[in-house]
Amino acid sequence: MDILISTGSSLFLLIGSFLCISGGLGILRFPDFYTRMHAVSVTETLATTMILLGLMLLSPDILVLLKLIIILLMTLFISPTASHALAHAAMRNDLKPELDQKNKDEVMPSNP
Amino acid sequence: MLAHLPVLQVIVPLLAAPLCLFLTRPRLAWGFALFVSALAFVISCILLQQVMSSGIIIYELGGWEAPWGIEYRIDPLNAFLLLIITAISTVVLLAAHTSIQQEIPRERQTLFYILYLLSLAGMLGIVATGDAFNVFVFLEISSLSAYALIALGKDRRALWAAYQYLIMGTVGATFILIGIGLMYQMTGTLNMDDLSRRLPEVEHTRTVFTAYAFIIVGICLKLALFPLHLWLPNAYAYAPSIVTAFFAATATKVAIYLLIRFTFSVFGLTFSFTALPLRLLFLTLGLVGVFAASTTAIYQKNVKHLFAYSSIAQIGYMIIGFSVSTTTGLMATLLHLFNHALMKGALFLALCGVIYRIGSVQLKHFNGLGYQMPYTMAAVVIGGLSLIGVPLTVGFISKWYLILAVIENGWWPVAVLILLGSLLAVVYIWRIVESAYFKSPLPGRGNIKEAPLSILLPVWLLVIANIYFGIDTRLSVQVTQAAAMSLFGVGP
Amino acid sequence: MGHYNYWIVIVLMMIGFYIVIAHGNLIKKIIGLGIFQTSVFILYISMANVDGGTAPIFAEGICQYSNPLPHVLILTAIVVGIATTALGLALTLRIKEAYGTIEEEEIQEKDNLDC
Amino acid sequence: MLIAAILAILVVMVMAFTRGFVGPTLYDRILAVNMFGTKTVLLISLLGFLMGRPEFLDIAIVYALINFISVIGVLRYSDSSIFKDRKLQKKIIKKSS
Amino acid sequence: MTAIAIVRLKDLFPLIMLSGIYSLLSSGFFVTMDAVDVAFTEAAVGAGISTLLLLVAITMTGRTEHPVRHKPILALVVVTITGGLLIYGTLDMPIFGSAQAPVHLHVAPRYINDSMQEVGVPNIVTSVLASYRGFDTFGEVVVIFTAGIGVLALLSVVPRPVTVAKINSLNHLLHEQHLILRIVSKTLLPFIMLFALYVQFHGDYGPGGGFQAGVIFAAAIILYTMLFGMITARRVINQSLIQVLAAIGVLLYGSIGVVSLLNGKNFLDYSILAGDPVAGQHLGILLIELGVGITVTSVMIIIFFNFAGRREYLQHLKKNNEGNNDTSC
Repeated sequence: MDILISTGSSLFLLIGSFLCISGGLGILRFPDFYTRMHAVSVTETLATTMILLGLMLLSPDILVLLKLIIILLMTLFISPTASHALAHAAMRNDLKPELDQKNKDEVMPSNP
Repeated sequence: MLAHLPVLQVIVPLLAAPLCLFLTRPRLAWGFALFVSALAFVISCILLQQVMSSGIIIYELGGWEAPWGIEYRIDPLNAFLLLIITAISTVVLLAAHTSIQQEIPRERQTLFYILYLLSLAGMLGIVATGDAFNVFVFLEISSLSAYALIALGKDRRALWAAYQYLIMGTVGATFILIGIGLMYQMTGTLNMDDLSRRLPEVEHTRTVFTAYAFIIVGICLKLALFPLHLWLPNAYAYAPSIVTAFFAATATKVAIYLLIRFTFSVFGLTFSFTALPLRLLFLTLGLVGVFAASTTAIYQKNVKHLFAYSSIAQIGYMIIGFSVSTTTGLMATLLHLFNHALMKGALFLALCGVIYRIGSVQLKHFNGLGYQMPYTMAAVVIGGLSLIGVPLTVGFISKWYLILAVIENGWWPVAVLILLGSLLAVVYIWRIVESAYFKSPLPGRGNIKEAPLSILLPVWLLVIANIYFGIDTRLSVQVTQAAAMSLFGVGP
Repeated sequence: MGHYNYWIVIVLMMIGFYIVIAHGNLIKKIIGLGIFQTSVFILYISMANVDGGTAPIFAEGICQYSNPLPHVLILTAIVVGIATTALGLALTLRIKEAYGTIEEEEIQEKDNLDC
Repeated sequence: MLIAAILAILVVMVMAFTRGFVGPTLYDRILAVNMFGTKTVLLISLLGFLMGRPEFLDIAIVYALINFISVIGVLRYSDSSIFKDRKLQKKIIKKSS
Repeated sequence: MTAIAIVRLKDLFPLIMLSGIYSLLSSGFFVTMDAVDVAFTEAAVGAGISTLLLLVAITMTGRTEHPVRHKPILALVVVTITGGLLIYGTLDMPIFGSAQAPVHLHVAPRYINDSMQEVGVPNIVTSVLASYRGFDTFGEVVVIFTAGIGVLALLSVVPRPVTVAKINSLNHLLHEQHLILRIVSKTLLPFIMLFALYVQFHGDYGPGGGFQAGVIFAAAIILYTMLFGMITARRVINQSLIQVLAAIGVLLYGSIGVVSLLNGKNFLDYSILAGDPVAGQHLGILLIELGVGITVTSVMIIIFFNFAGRREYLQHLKKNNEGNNDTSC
């Protein structure tokens, strides 16, 4: 049983780490804001879930488990919402998702 | 209840401040603040009397004994400082209502009194406590309220002055925090008394040396010692005049107190003056401060600026007395602390009256004022004479002891320089006297009445104190002597 | 080599301090002040650390705790820090309204004009 | 395994940090900060387990919350005129009144 | 980990985001250094509240920084001297992490060994904070209170009376912009508040306490304000009530001190509050933490409301003035 739990958690953690890294690569390597955001938000949710699941298997008592569940739920709520809001705001403020016109992306420090 | 006096001294104004928030009418808030301040004054009188008769009072907050809990430790030095602060605060508050009504919008007046009380409580806390970190906390209470108070000034430059003060003050406080941290790291304690016992074991280490340097620089920032004085003139000049009167008479005194406390009680004299060439450094800074600031004062067009620079010069005198570091020198510093509080309190309060009537303190507006506001200007003249150090005023007493101390030490040139510095004071005071009495009023100015009684009364209270303590020096000399002795009792 | 931690803290501290004195933008100064203070906090917390110790909350079977006192001091100092930041920002806002700028040099120029 | 996960997260934090550092747009920075925040949440939970004191998950919860609130704050205040979208606001006000 | 932060600071246009990251990083560092309470606070304050305040501030002041015209050589010299002095000072410090350092030998052992018997609270930080050095904490509450009053004195504006139509239009505007955000936040709000209460009363056993709880609670209300608009928030939370609460928190703390004073013990000696000294300590800590929580919550709200209110007021002024004096400052 113990072995099962520890292998399980290791597996989850491993997958989580891998997803994390791929998300990190995404944010670093993708060409424009929207694709970067895509990379981050997609991997992030799953990666967090995986890592937290891995930790849940390790948790020694019920309170810790509960807290982990709370964190997980909150992440599941918050992360997509934040991504949505971010994309929404970027869109409204005239940030076009075009690849060939990168120069347009510069945020203008316009202060009257 | 008598046993609890040390803590009551601080928490009475501290708890009165939030209570003040419930008093929406400014007049009520003023009355309450005045009452509280007077109460604090009474407490400090009793404390001083107790300390003088029965020695150091120790009060353990929370009932935990010293190095674990925080303790209040009242010796003659603190008791003396507490007395100065509460006395000045009470007198200044007497005049506050009239002046504040004119200078601050009505909806902010109550807030003003709250901040004033907090500032008062902060200063009292710094002075009363015997714990190094507690000093930092109360330092921040008093400084934060000071920034807000200064920013309440009418002129927009008040905001800028307050901001500069905030930056300088916070850097100073953070330096002190670093210093306290390093001290703590080497000794494992925060209690001043405990520190003074444990520091000698590690005093040769470079860490302690650094700690001392940081604390001194931090305090000097707060103190506005000569090269670090840049925030002071503007802060004093553009703050509401009541605030100027209060801070000019108390804030720098608290910083001097900290300097003395850390140098003499915590680090001990031998360490303080052997680790660094501090005596020489302070002496030079003090002297240069006196001359540079006095000379700048001569060229000021704004009388508040003028007196602010004169304050920096007076701080120079106190530092000279401090650098002599004999009993007499320290006595001179402490006497000057007391006396300077009286003179600057009187002078700035008088200016408060002038602002109330003519709305400006430009020197050119003083023309002919000597005949229109005779009592106020007479007060200014007497205060100015005291600043110069004419006999029969308090200024004379402290200068006398200062020169005595310097000569005792065989520093003849310094004594001559101090006298020369006083001559500079003659020049800038003369400029005010000249325009007030020997120039005709600016054309187009209507008839100006004397300042209202509520301002005039505290002004003359301070002026009379100026003369009284200039003639009858028993009280001040006795107390300062006891304080200086007690400091040297701790030292070598 | 046992002090490398302190050295990093000091470098951070000095960067914060440099921002405070060298930059002219008032908001930037306040950020710098924050960094300066936070670095001092790190200094305190570093000195509280004990090798092999854990957080100072009682638990069964643990005998080596970190020193709680610096933690307490820094809790207080953090509060003081946020109070200062808030007040400083409030002042900055008022300065912006009164002067129309938050650059140190421009404010000083305007002041000189006033005099 | 915990250590491996921590290392992975640290690497990702560095990546996110680089993105926040490089920009180029404001939103990239916000995105980076957001990602940084969630990774810190994970990091703290992992550290808690590593040190054997998993009670400290409270801190992770606070992180998650604060992270959310500050991202919202950034977005909310990025509506102000310095990020220019006054046109839209005016349009909506007109429509509703 | 801290090394990353150094790189960040070379950036010339980092402003708020990166200072938020710095805060996160340093609190991460605090966790690794076992200072959980501090990490907690730093996360909530540095990354949360102060970032928000800075944000609101830059929306009013503009976010471009003008290049500095004078040469910063003097500043560099000052910084180098200070830093050099500090490094010089570290040379004699005890080795990092050494258990033999004087710090760990003098005052602290008593806290670690005896506080369980004397105060009866598992979290040593809480017992030192609230009992052994309770007066420092009292000072800290007063500092926060001072900041609140100071901000009030500097920024407060009398809110303009608003018409129902205006509220509706604003509501509509916000609703259109932030629909999803509003729904998610509304769902989360009660949980955040619940969590704040948990932190408040669990501070004896785990990391947390009045200050952290206050900040979280205030953050919840700030979140609400941001998404539902100042006007709605003002109607939910009465401004003068909040001010009174700020004062009440301080007074609660102080009055507990006074109670022990009246009972013949020293100021803030809680052991008198119940028959058994340890129970008294526990009760005292609970009550003062409550006082801290109340003050911190209300002061944070006061500060934020006044910042945001000022912003609104300025926008209003600007709208009125548009056309006649746009450029003059």
